[in-house]
Amino acid sequence: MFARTLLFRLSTALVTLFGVAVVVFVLVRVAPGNPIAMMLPPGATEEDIARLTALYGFDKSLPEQFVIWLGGVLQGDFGTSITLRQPVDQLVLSRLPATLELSVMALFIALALGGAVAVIGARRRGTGTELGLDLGSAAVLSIPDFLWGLLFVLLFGVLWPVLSISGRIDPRIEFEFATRFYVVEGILRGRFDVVGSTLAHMLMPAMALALPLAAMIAQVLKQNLKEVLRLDYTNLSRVHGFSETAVILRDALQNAALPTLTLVGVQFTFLIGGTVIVERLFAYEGLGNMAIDAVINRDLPLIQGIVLVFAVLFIAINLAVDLSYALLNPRLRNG
Amino acid sequence: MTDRPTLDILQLTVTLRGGRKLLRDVSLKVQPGEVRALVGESGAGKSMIGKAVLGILPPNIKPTEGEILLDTHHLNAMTPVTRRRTVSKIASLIPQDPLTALNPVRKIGPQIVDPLIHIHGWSRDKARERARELLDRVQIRNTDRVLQSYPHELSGGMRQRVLIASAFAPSPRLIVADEPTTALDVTVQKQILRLIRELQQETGTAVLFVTHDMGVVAKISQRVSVLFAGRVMEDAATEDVFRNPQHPYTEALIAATPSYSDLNRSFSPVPPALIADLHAKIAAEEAAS
Amino acid sequence: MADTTLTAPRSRNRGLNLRFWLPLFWVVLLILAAVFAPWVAPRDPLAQDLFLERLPPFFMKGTEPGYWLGTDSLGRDVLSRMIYGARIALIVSFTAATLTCIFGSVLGLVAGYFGGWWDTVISRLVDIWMSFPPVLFAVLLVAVMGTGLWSVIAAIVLIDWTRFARVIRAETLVQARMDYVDSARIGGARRISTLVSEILPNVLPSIIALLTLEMGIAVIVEAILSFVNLSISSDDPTWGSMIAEGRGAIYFAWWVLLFPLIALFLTVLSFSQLGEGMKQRFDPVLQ
Amino acid sequence: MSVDVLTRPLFSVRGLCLSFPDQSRKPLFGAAPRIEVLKGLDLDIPEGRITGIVGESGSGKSTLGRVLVRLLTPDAGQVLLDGKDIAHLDEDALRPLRRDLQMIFQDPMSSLNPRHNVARIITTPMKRYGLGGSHADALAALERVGLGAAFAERYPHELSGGQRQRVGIARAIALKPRFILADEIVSGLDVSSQAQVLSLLKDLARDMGLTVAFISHDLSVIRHLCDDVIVLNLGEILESGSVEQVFDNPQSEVTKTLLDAIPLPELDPDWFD
Repeated sequence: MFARTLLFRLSTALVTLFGVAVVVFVLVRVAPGNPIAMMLPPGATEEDIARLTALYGFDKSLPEQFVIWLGGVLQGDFGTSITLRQPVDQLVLSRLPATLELSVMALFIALALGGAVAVIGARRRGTGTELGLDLGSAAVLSIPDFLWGLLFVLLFGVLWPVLSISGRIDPRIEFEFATRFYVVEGILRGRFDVVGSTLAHMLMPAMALALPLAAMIAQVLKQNLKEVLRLDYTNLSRVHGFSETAVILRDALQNAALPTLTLVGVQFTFLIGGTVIVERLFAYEGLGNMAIDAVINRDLPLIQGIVLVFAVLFIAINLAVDLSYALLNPRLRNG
Repeated sequence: MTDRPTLDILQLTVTLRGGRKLLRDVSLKVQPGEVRALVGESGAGKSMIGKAVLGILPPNIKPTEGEILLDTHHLNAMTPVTRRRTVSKIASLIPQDPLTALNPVRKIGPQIVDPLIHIHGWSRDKARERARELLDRVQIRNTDRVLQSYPHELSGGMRQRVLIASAFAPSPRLIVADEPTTALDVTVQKQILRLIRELQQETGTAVLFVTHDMGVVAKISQRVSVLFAGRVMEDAATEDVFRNPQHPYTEALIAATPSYSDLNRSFSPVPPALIADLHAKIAAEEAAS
Repeated sequence: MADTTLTAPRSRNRGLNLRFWLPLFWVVLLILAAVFAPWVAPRDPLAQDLFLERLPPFFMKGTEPGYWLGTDSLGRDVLSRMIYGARIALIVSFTAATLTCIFGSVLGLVAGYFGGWWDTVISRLVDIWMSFPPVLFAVLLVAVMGTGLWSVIAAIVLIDWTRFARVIRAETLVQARMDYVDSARIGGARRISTLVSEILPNVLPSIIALLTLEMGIAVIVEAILSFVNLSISSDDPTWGSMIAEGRGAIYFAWWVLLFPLIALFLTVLSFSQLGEGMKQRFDPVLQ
Repeated sequence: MSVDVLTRPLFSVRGLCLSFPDQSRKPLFGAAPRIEVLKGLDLDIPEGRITGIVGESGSGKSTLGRVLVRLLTPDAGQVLLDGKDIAHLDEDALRPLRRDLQMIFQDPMSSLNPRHNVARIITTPMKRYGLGGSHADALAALERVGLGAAFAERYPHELSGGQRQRVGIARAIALKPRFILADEIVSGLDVSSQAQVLSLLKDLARDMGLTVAFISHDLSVIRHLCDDVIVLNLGEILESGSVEQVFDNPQSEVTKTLLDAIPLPELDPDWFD
């Protein structure tokens, strides 16, 4: 049953991915304006444009272009960026680690914050504390990451300037990175000034991304906890002499977390989607920031590559969530 | 039998936040070795009594007056922590719905054994031995396999057996059985009732048996408290209640329970006038107090 | 006969429902400001005055009378630009949200109720759509369609229909399993009339909650697009373009960012709470 | 009316088979294995009488009921209504027949649309079949089930369990059907309202000359309400006949066990033995 679920999910993931490839390909082709003309200096001749158009393969028919592009993608060749004149895969890989580190940090913040609020709310259910937490999370939830980001820029960047509002790391720090995972590499190589500076730059964008998700986790997990805490097996644990907190942590949390998990998966992809604008806001050198530049500059190969990478990431996350749900749930585990 | 009851509830009042009283001046005793049935229709508060004793009332419901004596312990005078520990050593629970009474993500074994180790301080071997013994006693074959199973792998009847075994495992003095057979088919219900009765008689455990079914009351209990709107209408030996009910509500409740063997007597609804009278009487009492 | 008394008295929630009235107050205020902008706004929102650039708001030193919330780097009046900005914000939010709602809800109802191929195709489309980062998708769409009011609205509809389709499909699936649906069949109802007159009223509260939520989201999407300079046009006063400008001049004139930001906060918060408040006020089941 | 007319079967079921796919054992490719729920049933539902269908959970009694009113389509076999096979009619062909085949559901909360008021719940099907559907019609239907005019404007959540079940009955009888399927209609009710709903159903069936199939797990209720009884076990018919026959002289061991297992409200020290 488990292997069956895995195979089924994988096959639908491939169909979805193909759909994404088609949509993005069509979308960037119907965009008005000739990207080749844009990249040449104003005095370029028709001949120059035609030559460059042929070089990038834009003279062929759309289906032909699609097949060529997809064939390349399957071999790991995403084409060459028009504006940056570098292979797309290298560009994407150089920016992806920054976005991943930011997203994962935001996820951890959201899980910790939302989980804590949910447990406290469930422990104090029926009291003013719960009502206060409910109202707070409803308000926090309705404000999107973009606005939180702006608010933080204003509060902690200008009015009380304690954090840097742009970039990924203090440019004065001298350090040769072997990878683009600054935090991971900093920890592994014991350079805690690097880690500290990177985290300080990440804190505000990560918080902006994390707050709505934290509020959602707080709401949903608390609701699930309260439902579980009405069930008889938690009553049995209470009769057995376990304290209310022990009952929540020992019996209720795992059962309540299961239905929450699916939601967190979908919401995590939304969070990563949010990095696009939040990175822009904080001038953070991630994939999303590059994507917006690519769109503004009509860099078709780069847009395609970035969108595809995001899609793969999202689909992989959903797949991982589905599978871990099956692994954590005894009903689905065997077979 | 000694004179001291295992459970002695005196004038217990339980109040919903906002002031509505769900139980009012409820008094009852359960003697060692006795099955006391609590019977009533939905909303009568019958489950509240067991929950109040065990300390598992929902957070918005609190005991406000009266005393609960479990053995010699005044439960309502204790701090929550001592109360919890005291109750867990003396009493246990057979819950209503076997489908939601076992934690779905944990195996059966730990669910029986853990409380014996953590609360009663037994060694792991002794606890396992006891679990096997009890599962054997409730006629579960393949004890080892069942201990290794997850709840969803067992049928409803099997789960209820596991729960009975778990309730009797620490040799409690009192068991609260909260509608333990309501969710089961009649044939399974009979087996489960038989098991509870046998184990109870062998161990001399006192049982507070909550049910809505006068038929079950007749079969399992020695004494019965009939509840209506949070009050005890009648408290008597089961035999007397069925031979000669003292309260008209008790009589009506028996008459409303269908019985295929006596076509003349049963199948008559509880007279609405009676219900209205009872409510009026209660309202008058409330106003007077 | 017994049991014929009215047990549950009809108790309407007479308490002042702040969750309904406060958001409604703000939204009505916005609508009034938008409609009567030419009369309400103290200045011309486009009038530049380089002698009056970066005037701080009224509670600080060095202000000029009549410029309550200060001026931006080009000397334009912040309050007037905000009032005119409400126009575009509200047009985008009402139009885009309504269209998104109709489009997405119909697809969700069809997928959830008819199932089969309908469901397979719609669900697969939702999956594909949700594999795009929405902001990037929006930016891309506006880049493709060119800037302008209708591009912005179209982009919002094309991206956010999935939210409705997804949620309404799930709700419809739950409702379709209820006995009242079988009961309608027993009563001789056609499938389409079961969907419209039995299931739809039960899904409607969710649709309305999503609709008001979407109005808030549409305002944000417009602001984000303005922020990356891809919305209506750079001249028109929108909250997003004010924010973009404020972000640039943040160290010199933070108020250019602060006031539109407050307006956005209140608007988004109001729209999201309005749905919940309306549910509590008008749903017969919750009364 | 002669005895012949009275005992003519309204439904004749022959060789009825039905199975559901077992999704939990579905292989990656191909169809899921099927679980047989009804294994070739032959039975008659006599016109103008109340027939009890009894069995434990998993016996297939509710499935059988839903085939009779054609909420489910059987895999094989015939469902003859007045001699005409309706087992495989499509929804359009069934619609005119549905007026005659009504149903009262087990869970009255789920079977009444929570966002329609009582009057609308009752009159919507009436309008569909051109049987009136005015407010007065709703009041008349309510009157028949012992509910006053004040109930017409209520929503289901404002009613008690017994009142909801009365509304369900009112909706069914408002169409003046020939047949009513009552699926465990009192299993969620307290004993006091249970007796009321059952006696209401019994009175209405007699007054309107209805044919009723009454599905229940409770043999005591069947004995009091029904004329005939069909005992189901694991998708097969164990025995059938008049209630007197089956209760006083049960033929199958399972029926005997079922009868023995009912805790009757009377003292019986030997019950457990």
